Amino acid sequence: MTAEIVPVAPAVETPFRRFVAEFCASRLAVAGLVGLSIILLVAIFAPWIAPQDPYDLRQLDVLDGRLPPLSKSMGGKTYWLGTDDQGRDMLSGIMYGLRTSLLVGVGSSFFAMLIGMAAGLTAAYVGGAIETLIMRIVDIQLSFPAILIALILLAVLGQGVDKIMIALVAVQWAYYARTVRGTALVERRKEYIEAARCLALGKSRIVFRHLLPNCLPPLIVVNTVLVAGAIALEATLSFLGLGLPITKPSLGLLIANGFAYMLSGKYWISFFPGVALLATIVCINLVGDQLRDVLNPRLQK
Amino acid sequence: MSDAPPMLALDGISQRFVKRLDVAARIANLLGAKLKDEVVHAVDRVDLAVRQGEVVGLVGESGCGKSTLGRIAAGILAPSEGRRRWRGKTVAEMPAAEARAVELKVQMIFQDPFASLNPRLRVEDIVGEAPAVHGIVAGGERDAYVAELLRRVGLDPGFRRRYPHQFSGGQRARVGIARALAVKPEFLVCDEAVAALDVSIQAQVLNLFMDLRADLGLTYLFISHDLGVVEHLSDRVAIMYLGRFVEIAPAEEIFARPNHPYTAALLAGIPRLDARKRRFEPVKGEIPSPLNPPPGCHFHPRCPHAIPRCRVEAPALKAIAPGHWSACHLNDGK
Amino acid sequence: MTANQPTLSVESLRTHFFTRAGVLKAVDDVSFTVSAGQVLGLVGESGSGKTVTGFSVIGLVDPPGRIVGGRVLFKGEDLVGAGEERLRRLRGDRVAMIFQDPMMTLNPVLRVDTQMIETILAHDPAVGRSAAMERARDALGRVGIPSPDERLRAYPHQFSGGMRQRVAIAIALLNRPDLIIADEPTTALDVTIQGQILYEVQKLCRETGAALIWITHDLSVIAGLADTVCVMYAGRIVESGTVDDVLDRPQHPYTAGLIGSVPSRNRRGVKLAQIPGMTPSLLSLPPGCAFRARCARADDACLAEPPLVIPSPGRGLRCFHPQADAR
Amino acid sequence: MLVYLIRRLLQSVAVLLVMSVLVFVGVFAIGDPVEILINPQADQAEIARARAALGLDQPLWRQYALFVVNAATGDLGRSFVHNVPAIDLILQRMPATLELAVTATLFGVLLGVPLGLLAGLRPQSRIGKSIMAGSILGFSLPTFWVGLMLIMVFAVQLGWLPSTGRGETRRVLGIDLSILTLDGLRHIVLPALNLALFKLSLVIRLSRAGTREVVLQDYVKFARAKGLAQRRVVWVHVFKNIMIPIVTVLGLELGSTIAFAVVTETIFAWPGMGKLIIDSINLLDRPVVVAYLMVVVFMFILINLAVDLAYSVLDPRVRLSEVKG
Repeated sequence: MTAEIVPVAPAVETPFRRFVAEFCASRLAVAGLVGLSIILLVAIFAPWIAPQDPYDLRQLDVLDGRLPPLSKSMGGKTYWLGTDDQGRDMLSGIMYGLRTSLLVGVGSSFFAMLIGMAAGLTAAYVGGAIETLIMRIVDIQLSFPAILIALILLAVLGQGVDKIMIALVAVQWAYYARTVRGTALVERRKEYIEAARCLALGKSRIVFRHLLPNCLPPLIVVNTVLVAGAIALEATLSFLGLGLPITKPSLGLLIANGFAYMLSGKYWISFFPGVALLATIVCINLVGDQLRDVLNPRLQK
Repeated sequence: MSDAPPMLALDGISQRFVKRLDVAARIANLLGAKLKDEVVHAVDRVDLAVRQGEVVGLVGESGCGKSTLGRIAAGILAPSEGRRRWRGKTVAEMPAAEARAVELKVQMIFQDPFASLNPRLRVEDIVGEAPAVHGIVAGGERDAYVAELLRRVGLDPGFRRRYPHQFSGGQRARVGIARALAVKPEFLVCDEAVAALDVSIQAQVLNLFMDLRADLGLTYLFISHDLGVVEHLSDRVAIMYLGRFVEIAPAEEIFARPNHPYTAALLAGIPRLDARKRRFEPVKGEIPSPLNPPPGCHFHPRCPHAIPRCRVEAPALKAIAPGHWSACHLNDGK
Repeated sequence: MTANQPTLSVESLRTHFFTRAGVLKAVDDVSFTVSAGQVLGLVGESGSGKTVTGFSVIGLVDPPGRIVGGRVLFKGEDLVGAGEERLRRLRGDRVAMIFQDPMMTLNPVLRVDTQMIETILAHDPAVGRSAAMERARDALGRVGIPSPDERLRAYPHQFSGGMRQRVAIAIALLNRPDLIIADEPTTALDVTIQGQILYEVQKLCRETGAALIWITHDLSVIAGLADTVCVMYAGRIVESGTVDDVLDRPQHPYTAGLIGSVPSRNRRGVKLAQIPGMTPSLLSLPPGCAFRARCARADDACLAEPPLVIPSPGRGLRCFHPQADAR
Repeated sequence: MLVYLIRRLLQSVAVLLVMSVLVFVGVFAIGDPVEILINPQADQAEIARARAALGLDQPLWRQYALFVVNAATGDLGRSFVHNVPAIDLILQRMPATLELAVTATLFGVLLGVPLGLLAGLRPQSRIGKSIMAGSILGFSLPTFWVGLMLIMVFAVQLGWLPSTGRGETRRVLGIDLSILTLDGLRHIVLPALNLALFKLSLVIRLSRAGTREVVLQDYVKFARAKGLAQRRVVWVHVFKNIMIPIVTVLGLELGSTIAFAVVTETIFAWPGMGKLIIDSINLLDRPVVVAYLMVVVFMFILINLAVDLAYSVLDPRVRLSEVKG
């Protein structure tokens, strides 16, 4: 025989639609998302939309150096945001710099996430001495400020895109590891994991199909914060002269480049790259902030 | 019938959770602090045998170790001591394939209808994953198999592509039951399986358990703090207090003639529909911490009939009538 | 104040929640009264609106919830229109509340004495600290907490769940309230501890003569404790009356179904008389009787809203097809 | 409590040892200082002599062992460049950095906690949303760029405040302080503001998040049900609970402020430890770098220890569970 069929509650809304609706409840967050999309597009398509190639020395004219915004070049072109000391169009420089900054920030956060996720999951699922070891390292590392660790590493490694990414990954993996382990420990104790074990499912199946997907939401939030942090940290290190080489100018380097001209009132060489950097970080943080509120189970009733 | 070994037997099962002193604590000890390892005896030398087709109820208050014992019975937790036997054979000594088959024969139904279902899987995957992995059902037949299981537990198979959060608490409990049934178990361990449900939904699920028992010939270990529920469903009832069994007897017997003072206190304490404007007369005292249980009989500080012997010697379970076992020194005087 | 004026009289109370997904009518046209020395049981399953009813009485409904209609007459004074300062003066003084989860109701970083004394001083600063401490010690003693002096200086986490609930009850009783609202205070506790709490509460109500509203999902607790009972379903009271009337002669099919769902001694191993289906979402309540979809007696008449009828003195019912005598 | 203290002390010593190895080995990899210090025309013998004089001819582990033994007596080596004990160089610069960091942190806390509390109590109000928007901005502004902008606006364009140095200092208990003179105050305003902006935003966000979670707790509702005044509910029941995470983070933040002062000191030419370390890295002055790191690590450990103690004082759950054990 069969038990009587119980009607299922009408699906009022899917989880995705609810997520979208809650996210859109904040106009600021939507603005941040739109801004971020534009910045990403500019960074990706910089070589096609920038007025000039700032790396191509043949396109530069030193006589055009340090022109204020909206000046005309010798060739009749308009420098919307002025030029730097080498006569480089600031607008183009910023577009290319954005590309470098985003590449370094997003790229290093991605690798840091992979390493941190593996370490955190291992610690949570294996436990014992391995967990103690991993978490001690994480604890120690997290009790020291990121900039200090990056500073030392760069002092040791030297300059270069790869070097700075290594430094950023080394700084950030611990945040991911701590987040993943924290969530995984909570999820691991839940009954659905016990149920999976009771059904004699394999260990890797339990970890990757049952445990991992449920650890992702807090990771997404941490990820936005850390991408913004990585971009800011890279800019700071480049500004201090320890980050990227002159041949690969990121936003931080552009700003540092303008520092010398600041006191003589030529503000635009530092100001506009700074605005671009600020806009990028603000947009990421706006999105991340709303994600944090929407995905936080403790604030949901 | 009585010669056959019990379906599932737990012999001398103990479960200890130990928190050892770390270096810092040992140094503190050198300085004069008197710290010891923290040992929790969650389950303390318990024997339990469940016969085929039987429903055994396991009753106790929070911290008495009933959930731990349930997890040991279901094979999720390995006991610190003791043997788990399936139809007479010790599971730990079986070859891997046979042990895995036994693992599937014993399934568990969980308490929390929210936490017990993976929120990121569709119902068809929650129910269909294990039978597909273990080759119980072929790939092409999985859909029909899941639909049949859902119908069996009273859910519309049309909703098998939905996620758990789209169901109510009672429906989730049904999904959990379908998931367990999917690997064709013979023995179900139900750990507070209806405790989180509303009264009207609880009745539906209890009825479903009774139907499944009748249709599939399932055997149950039914764990609950709710005496009413256990009384309704069980053939035999075991009462647990701080890691030990204090009384085991057929259900009718134990509710009619409770022997152990703790059982009597429990029965007196439960509110009943037919008892109006009664004066509640409670048993004294708190449930002691399992970290630091009282010596002798664990119940003696709260027991109205305690004698000096109860303070020093832990009473053993003794038969006081056919099938009726109780662990109380007072029975020796009779 | 006249002699037989009830302590609390709730009339057509409506509390709605204005959520993004729509208006949720948590409490919809609820009326009941409770007098000094009386125990009223408010019974319902989760989502029936019983807890919101309790909070509405003392004006503690958080946004997006709002009382949108009806009156809450406490000793003749309407609290729905009362200002926040007036409500604050009543809360904890004349009307006390006990919460469900004893692990969560006491502030973890404040000592028990602090949490008790502030309750006295908030309403009568003239008492003075030492006199307040004396009263706090007394109150702990009265709810059966051994060595109250020592316990006063402890923090909540040093108490067990049952002990914390006793502390919460002692706090509720500190200012000798006229009305106590207890929201599932024993649900989170063990059976033997629940028995102890029920015993204390019964004793204290008899001693102080306070009116008590006991909110619970457990009909059996109500059977042993209450004088009158209101059964809530989907934000409405569907049946009310004395405990004997309602439990022995339920007329609403929901009440009857609920009673049939409770496993009891006489019906071992027999299938329970379950109610089919499930509680409807309060967001999308169809018009008419909310129980219609689960009711065996429902017909086209039930498409209209059942009005409140008084089948006999002291009883209330919302049903077009009452059962003459169930059981 | 005793166990807790012992555990923390053991951990601190372990961290100190591990960090000393890492720092030492790490810094060893920075270029060869001899190449900078010695005249490029110098012959092999001269270079070897210089190496021996600096102790660089010894194997790494012996250099480390010597370093640890000396460090225990307070000797962290001599600066290659300045030829004075490295520790003296650092201690001489430390008050300036500490003054800056403490001023900035105080500024962040005293302003941030009330603002965060307000935003947490009224998350949907206009003021709550404005505070949050402001804090996101402050959180996102890169410190070094804000420093530049401050200089540009207040020093270059308006000419109100000086942009470099400490100004006039006054000696108190053997320590030079800027905040005690008017000129010094004028000098510290911009760098302190620059350094505080990020702290301020962080404290606001922490307090707001804490408040939002605490106000949902049953004990807050119970406090209201007891008839307590709103003032008492907020400043006793809510405030005490949010202070626990805030104090923890603040201690750590004081540490990171000291580290982050590197940036601010560079921009404002503030003569603190941060400027020293950047200069030393560029000059490959190995003993100074090592000494700086060891001093900072030591300060961090002290701060962490203080935070843990403060935490256990604030949170009775931690304090008592350890006492009982």
